[in-house]
Amino acid sequence: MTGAQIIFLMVAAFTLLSAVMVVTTRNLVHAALWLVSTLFGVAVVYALLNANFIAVVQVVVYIGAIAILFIFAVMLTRKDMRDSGPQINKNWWAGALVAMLTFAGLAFLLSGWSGFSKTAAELPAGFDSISLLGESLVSPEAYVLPFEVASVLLLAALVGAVYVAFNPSKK
Amino acid sequence: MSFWNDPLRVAADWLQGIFVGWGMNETGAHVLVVFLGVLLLITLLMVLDIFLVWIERKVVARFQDRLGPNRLGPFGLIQPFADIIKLIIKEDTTPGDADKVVYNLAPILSMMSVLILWAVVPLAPVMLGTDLNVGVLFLIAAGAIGTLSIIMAGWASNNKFAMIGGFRQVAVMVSFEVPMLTMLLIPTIFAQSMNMNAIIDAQNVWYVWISPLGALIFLIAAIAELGRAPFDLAEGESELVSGFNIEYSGMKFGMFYAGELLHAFTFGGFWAILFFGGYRFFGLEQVSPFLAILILIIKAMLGYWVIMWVKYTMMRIRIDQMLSFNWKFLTPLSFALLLVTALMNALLASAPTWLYILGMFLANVVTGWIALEIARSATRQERERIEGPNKKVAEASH
Amino acid sequence: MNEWLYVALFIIVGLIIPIGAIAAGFIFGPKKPNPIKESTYECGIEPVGEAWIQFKAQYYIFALVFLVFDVEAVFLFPWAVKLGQLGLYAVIEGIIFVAILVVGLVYTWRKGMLEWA
Amino acid sequence: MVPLSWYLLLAAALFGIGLFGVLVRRNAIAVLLGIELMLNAVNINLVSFWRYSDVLTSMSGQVFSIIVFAVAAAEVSVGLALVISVYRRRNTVIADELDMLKW
Repeated sequence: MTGAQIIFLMVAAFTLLSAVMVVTTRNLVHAALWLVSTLFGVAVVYALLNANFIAVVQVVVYIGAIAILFIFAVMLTRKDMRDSGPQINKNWWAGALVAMLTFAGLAFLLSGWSGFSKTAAELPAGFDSISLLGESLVSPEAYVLPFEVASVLLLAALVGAVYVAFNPSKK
Repeated sequence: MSFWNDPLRVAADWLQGIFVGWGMNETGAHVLVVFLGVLLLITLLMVLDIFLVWIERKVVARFQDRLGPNRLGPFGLIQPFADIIKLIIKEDTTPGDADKVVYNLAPILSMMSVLILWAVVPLAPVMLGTDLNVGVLFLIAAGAIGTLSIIMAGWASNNKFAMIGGFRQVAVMVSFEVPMLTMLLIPTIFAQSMNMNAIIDAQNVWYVWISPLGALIFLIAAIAELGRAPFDLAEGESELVSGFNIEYSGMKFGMFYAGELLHAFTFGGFWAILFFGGYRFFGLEQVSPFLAILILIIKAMLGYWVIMWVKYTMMRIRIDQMLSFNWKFLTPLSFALLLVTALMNALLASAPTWLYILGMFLANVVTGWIALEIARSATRQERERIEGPNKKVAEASH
Repeated sequence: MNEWLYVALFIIVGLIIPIGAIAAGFIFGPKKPNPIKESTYECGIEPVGEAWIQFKAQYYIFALVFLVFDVEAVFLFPWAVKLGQLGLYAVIEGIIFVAILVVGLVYTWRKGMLEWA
Repeated sequence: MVPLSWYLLLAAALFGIGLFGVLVRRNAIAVLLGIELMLNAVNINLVSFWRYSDVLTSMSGQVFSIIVFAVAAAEVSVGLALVISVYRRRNTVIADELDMLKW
């Protein structure tokens, strides 16, 4: 077992443990904070994959914005955060079964695939992923249309969310 | 290669030799040496932080025509150490209703979010920061952890003032992050890199000359991000009795306090790196790394001094004014400036250097002037709407 | 990968130092808790009610607008890195991208959602 | 070196946990938390396929994962806005109790 593998296993264990806490914690603010630690673990996974930009964007967007939005939303919808009553459905075992089956099915499907245990090539020296990323985001042969459409999507989300959350007809 | 020219390399090689001599393998020895280096840097920063307390108190005293600490040691220099001892031997109370784990985690994360910023600071030509090709965004990522620590502190204290203070602070921090992100794009455009080392290398002309407005907006956003006056309504001593850190005492409060001061100094440093050439000063940085570090510290101190100057000159503004100022003025202005900069950069790409600098400078000045004129006419209309259109006429007839 | 190792070391040391400082405070400080000392501070009077209450919806709006512009800025970073080598068409793409989102800001503004009231 | 399978299994496990959260939690916000986990699992797959592909210079994997960030942001903002809106009208965020469309 090499150093990279040990680091990966530690990060994966941390991520999955936090993810389990996200779906089982009763207190929703705690669940949101566990989500933050899961997301941080995922960011470390991106860093292990040499995707520097994605890793740092994960922290900026998910931890810096989405997690904050979640915490705000929890505060806005709870008069008392120490919520009584069950947090989990009566038939939680069915959900657990479906989740297990999904994982087992995915693992089974993947294990039959030829590229399953592929190893990665070394990054070439001086490999500049950000510059390549910038090029593919704006070049007409690559992804300029998704780039602009993402802007439209964000606009639609902003307008929609503002309209839905604060419809003045109900005050 | 002597100690004078490259102290870090010499010391690292020497230490690595010792560790390898003890029977460690190369990689382990290297990691240990880097770990010790990081520990040394952060310890020095904490010592600097202690002196920042003294500097801050002395400067505010001078601004307010007082003497400041002057009893312990020469010029009161021992005073901050006495403060530290006081913080350590103070009883560390935890509110009974608090959420203990989150409550204790918040000050640690707050301090960490400041300390990790130094991972990307280039100290001298031979002491570059981590060669991270996303260095500029790293700044925002660390800030995200800081924001999170404040919301954690505010929520976990289970105190109304802490809650309101924490929420306000987070609302302000996230709002001003938009202009800050936009202004970070400007050095990125000029240097064609997000790497802090590359940004310093590319600054043959300080970026403050080609983007003075950008430097100004970055400073304003940084002050808001730091939560210092005039944007300090999270603490708002007179309204919220210290805000999010109200329930903290002893060293936990000390962590928030020290973190805030070091954060201000660090942002002074980033201001210097992004817009004032970092450690570069007319080639002096090549003489010795010690001189380069001194130049960087002086520049960072100047930036820190400007932040203090603003803090002790301006009064606190209300949260609605602050958010309006950000979303209705600063954010549109920073987008406009970004687009103007991008456009001018493309148009002047083949122009000689002096024309490029002049064009950029003028474009900035014109953008800022137009923005000010629009803001002025908008506020004039607002004033007339509130005071009534006839007020001026009535005053004139007196 | 190597560069993240340095960042990881900074994170580790950045956690050790504050934990050490707080631990020092814990070791050297007196520990005499009592219910009054541990009660929530409310300027000297007895705490009234619960602090974990429902909050103003306006906070959500600002976080929402921030989230959208945060993602937008993130999209612009690779664009900015490459801008110097790409010429005018990339600049125009960036202008379109920002302009579309500014429409959202204007909409929010016109709806009066940027007011703190 | 870590083989690709490890990353894929991590992503699959994360996806399963997220799915469990979506199916089982009663609070609508907690359901959205589960969806975030699933989106992250997808992103891990995209990035690891980029890293393990033979053509590293083709940035499709990273571009797609950035688009997923935008989608996640849009999803969260509209989803939480819906939750807040529903809470204002019905005074609950428990998904089981939001059964107006049943009748």
